[in-house]
Amino acid sequence: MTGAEPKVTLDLARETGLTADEYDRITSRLGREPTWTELGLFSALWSEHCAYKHSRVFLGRLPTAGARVLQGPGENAGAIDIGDGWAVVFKMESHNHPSFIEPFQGAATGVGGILRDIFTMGARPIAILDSLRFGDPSDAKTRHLVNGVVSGISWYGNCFGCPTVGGEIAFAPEYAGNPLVNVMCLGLVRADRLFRARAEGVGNPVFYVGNKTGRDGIHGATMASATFDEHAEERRPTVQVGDPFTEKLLLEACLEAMATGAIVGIQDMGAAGLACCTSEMPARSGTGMDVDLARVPQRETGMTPYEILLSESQERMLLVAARGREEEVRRIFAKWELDAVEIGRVTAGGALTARLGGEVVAHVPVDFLADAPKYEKPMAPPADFAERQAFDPLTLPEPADYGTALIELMGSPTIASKEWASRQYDQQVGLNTLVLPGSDAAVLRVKGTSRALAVSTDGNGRQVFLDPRRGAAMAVAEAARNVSCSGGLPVGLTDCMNFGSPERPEILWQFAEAIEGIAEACRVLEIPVVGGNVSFYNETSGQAILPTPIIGVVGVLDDAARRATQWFKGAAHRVALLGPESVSLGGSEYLWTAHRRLAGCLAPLDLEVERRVQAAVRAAVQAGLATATHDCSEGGLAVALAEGSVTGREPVGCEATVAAGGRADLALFGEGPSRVVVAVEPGRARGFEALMAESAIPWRWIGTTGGDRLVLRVGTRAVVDVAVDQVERAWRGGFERHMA
Amino acid sequence: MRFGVVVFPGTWSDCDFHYVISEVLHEPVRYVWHRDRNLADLDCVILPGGFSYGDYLRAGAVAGKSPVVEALQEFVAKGGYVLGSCNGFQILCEARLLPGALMRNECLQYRCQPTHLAVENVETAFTRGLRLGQVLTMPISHGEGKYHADPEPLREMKERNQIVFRYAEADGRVTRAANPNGSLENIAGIVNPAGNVLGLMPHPERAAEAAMGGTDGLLLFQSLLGSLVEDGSFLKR
Amino acid sequence: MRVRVLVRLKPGILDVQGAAVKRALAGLGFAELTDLRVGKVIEVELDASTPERARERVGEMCRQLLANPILEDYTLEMVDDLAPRGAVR
Amino acid sequence: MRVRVLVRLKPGILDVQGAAVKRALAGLGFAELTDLRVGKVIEVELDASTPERARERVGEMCRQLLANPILEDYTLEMVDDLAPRGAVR
Ligand SMILES: Nc1ncnc2c1ncn2[C@@H]1O[C@H](COP(=O)(O)OP(=O)(O)O)[C@@H](O)[C@H]1O
Ligand SMILES: [Mg+2]
Repeated sequence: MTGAEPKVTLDLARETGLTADEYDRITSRLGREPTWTELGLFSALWSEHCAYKHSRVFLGRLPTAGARVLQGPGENAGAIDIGDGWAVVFKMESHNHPSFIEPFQGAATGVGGILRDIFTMGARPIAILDSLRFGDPSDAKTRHLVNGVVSGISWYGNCFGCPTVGGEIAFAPEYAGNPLVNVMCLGLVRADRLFRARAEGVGNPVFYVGNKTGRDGIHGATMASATFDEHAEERRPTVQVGDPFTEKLLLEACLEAMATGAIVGIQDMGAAGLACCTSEMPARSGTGMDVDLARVPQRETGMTPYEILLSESQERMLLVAARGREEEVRRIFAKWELDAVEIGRVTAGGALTARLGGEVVAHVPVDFLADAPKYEKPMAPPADFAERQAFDPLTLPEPADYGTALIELMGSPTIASKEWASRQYDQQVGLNTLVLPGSDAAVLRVKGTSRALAVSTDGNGRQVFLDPRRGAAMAVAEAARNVSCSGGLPVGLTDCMNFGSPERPEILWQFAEAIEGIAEACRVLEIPVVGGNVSFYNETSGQAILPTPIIGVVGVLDDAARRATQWFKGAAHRVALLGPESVSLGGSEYLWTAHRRLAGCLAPLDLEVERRVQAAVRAAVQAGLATATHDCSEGGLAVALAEGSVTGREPVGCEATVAAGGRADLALFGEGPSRVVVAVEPGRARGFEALMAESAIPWRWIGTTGGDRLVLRVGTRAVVDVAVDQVERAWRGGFERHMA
Repeated sequence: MRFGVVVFPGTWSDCDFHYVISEVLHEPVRYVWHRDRNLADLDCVILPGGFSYGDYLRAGAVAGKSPVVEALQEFVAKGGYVLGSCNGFQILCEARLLPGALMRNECLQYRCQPTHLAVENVETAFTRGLRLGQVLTMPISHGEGKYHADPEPLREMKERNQIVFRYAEADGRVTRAANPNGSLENIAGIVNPAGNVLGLMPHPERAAEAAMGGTDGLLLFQSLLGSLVEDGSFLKR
Repeated sequence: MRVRVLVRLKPGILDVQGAAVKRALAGLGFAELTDLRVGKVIEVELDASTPERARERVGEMCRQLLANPILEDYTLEMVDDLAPRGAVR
Repeated sequence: MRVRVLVRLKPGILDVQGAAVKRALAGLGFAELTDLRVGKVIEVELDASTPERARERVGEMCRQLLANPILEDYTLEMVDDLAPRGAVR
């Protein structure tokens, strides 16, 4: 084997991120020391990022089955049958570490990666959502990150030609040293034309397609599996650069080639690049692969086998074609001006054999590479867990003026309008977007059918921090509620689990609890999890981020015309509040904005009530009884009503009685699950009442729309009485003010 | 009337135009590959939006040299209709089928948002069905839409009534605040002197169905379809 | 043969990007800055028999594609070596 | 005092712009082209007592803002006159 390469020792293995136990396992299974190239394969494929070493034992708890599920976790993306012969394919991915190092390219390549996950399944991407978390925007470094990330997403998504239709941007100091960039993508494909990342058929040719391989991103997977420290700068040269134009060509060429029937299987070269594809694809099919690295198109000279296998250059795919149809494949890729080079064959015997010209540089069983050790590390709740929960927010003083408090909350960066970001994204290409960014969920029609899809991403790190299990369940409930408010029946879910280091017992505990919460919510709400992503090691110098599971829920509207948006449409509509009374200031946006506290208990979550409330909202929308529906999330009922008033094109005032008595801050700004504001035309009020009675949920009329003021009462006392214009200005300018 | 929708590597509004022409207007339409020079069967060629060749040098620069755009010169000379929207407008300017050039938005950011357009010329094939001063609503979606022309060409354009659309307020006033990209004199769309080549930054295909938020974009097509009827009888339809 | 092409906005055309960079630098305390303009540098390597011939062909590239004469000027410079000399990394 | 800053992608970093322009020029028949890279030129005019001082300050601007150290290298050149010499208009 290659003489110039370092001799592999335990110390060297440690440097690449493997443990002594793992190294032992490798030498005993191989019966020898691995070569330098083989060591590279193990270090990448057994990294946390690729192998889910610390999370696999927990992920098995998530419910993944359902009548509509065409593809659950384990492939490039999940797929759900939406009727009329169509399937929706979707997945969410994180690109947190690369985005911190180079915000523009990190976020851009994050978009590129998730797009490829979707079109390798045979689906044409129709929508992107971006879920972002940053530190305090009053900090210049954070603004630089926000700017870079948003413009990177904008550049890649716009140039590629997929609309960005939703997402969230939230701020908390815990993300200052480790921002989150999670991107979700949805695509459409005929249900019987799904492709998978398989290497079937011994003797079939293996093609490399797309951009040439350079030294970029080598050890990206390992980087995503380490925390940041003062040496982060030294890891910088591993940054990859995105090329959305080539990606667009790759999309068109792949879909065209797939349509010919000449493609057997296909996988995106994402984390751990060629190494990952050449081992995972045959491992899924019980085959092997024999590839000649010398044939891999290269951008740089003198690349070693190690570098070629581990490069994370973007916009590349590995595909297995049907033998005898090589010419067809070459012709289609040539039409799109792309490299398509046959680099090897599918083999029997279950081994990955990598050569450089004549010389074998790696020869390892693929099942072994694909089967990293699983860990069950110790876990324990954080020491101050009970103490934080014991805090009673009602020991804090009430605001001096509730109108001012509401206006401050509406203008706080997390709640204020994110138009500054969304207007930098194309939102309409493809002519599917029926509801643009700005409502509870985006709605996309499915052309050629009467149907539409609704989609939303949600996740509240403060709530998960205070109570991982309930907080994570609430994230599922909220994402599903957003979809239901738009009129969609939630049918599938993807998640992105952003946590600190799993090697710390309290972080692993947060993770395990969060998974339990998600699993429980999914079971009761009957939403299968069809894909997801785990991003550990989100910490800088020992300071972990808030534990942040981001949940993406996709729903189906059978009749695209029966949909709802969150803003009030006119005067004199009656306003109802659906759902339970109970709310809490624990972990609320208000508690942070007004008091800079992160403590307290979350409101209870009754998933059975949640399910019924969502069913009732959907029924109201489908019956055409609701002119607006909006769930209560950050900022509580007061913010939900204020958003109903000011987030539409024309502001519409509102007058409502939010509680019979008690502390007004709790009634106005307390947060709790399963609560939805619905506006109903006066003539439809009887019909609505009848529907609610059937639904067996708690609900009540609380007010009326109209006028140019927002008036909120507790009992008979008008605690808020402000001009809607003023609220609108605060909300529209609240975020942009920071970015100007 | 037969339409052709040009596809460059990196084009993305091609499918949207195709959809609107075939599914909303029910007119015959085919895709035209960028290497294709044969336009003989077409009455109107659409240059759609997107990022042709990634727009990596200047928006529309590389596409402006493509075989299909070369073939357009003759097609236009013979009176064929050409509509370039967004990247298509940029390509028409790069190919000198229209005067001027499009530069990076003054805000230095991409902009996707609804705009109002004041109609200033109703003599073109694409605007015959409109009223002078009428206000249309259509979205924009671009990073390089700031129109520029030197003073002399601008004077000539005005003399020949080549400015077709300007960004305006909802009530038709042409104001600085209504200008989304810093465009010279709020110019959003222009036509060649002969009136058969229209370039505009907004996306008419995104304003062709009520469900998509409006139908003002259809008016351009309906004007064009009517143009084929010599007496303009479509206006009475 | 190596030729360096500098493409810059014509005088009189507002350089918005340059102005933004200038503002940002002023904000960082570079008060001595009086002007700043941003353009493109395109470094071309080509086979040519003579430097004159190389210059001629690159000029042709500029006229056909690299610069838009409505907005931009260009200058050509012959360079021995386009590898960043004394580059700071 | 006038200083010209050339900002280029570091060797090894994919130059998507350069690759696309190169392909386009090849398509236009410039077969002699062997390599092409695209970068930025930033022309800075500033008050400084000496050329050394000017160079020092512009270097500082590069480190703080003009170049992205993760992706780009930069070189500084002193120029007498930044008006495009021999510019083609
Ligand atoms: N980064 C973003 N990109 C696109 N749209 C966004 C982004 N952030 C927020 N939005 C949109 O703004 C609206 C409000 O966001 P948010 O307050 O997070 O909603 P919710 O409370 O319903 O979760 C949603 O329609 C969302 O899709
Ligand atoms: Mg919501």
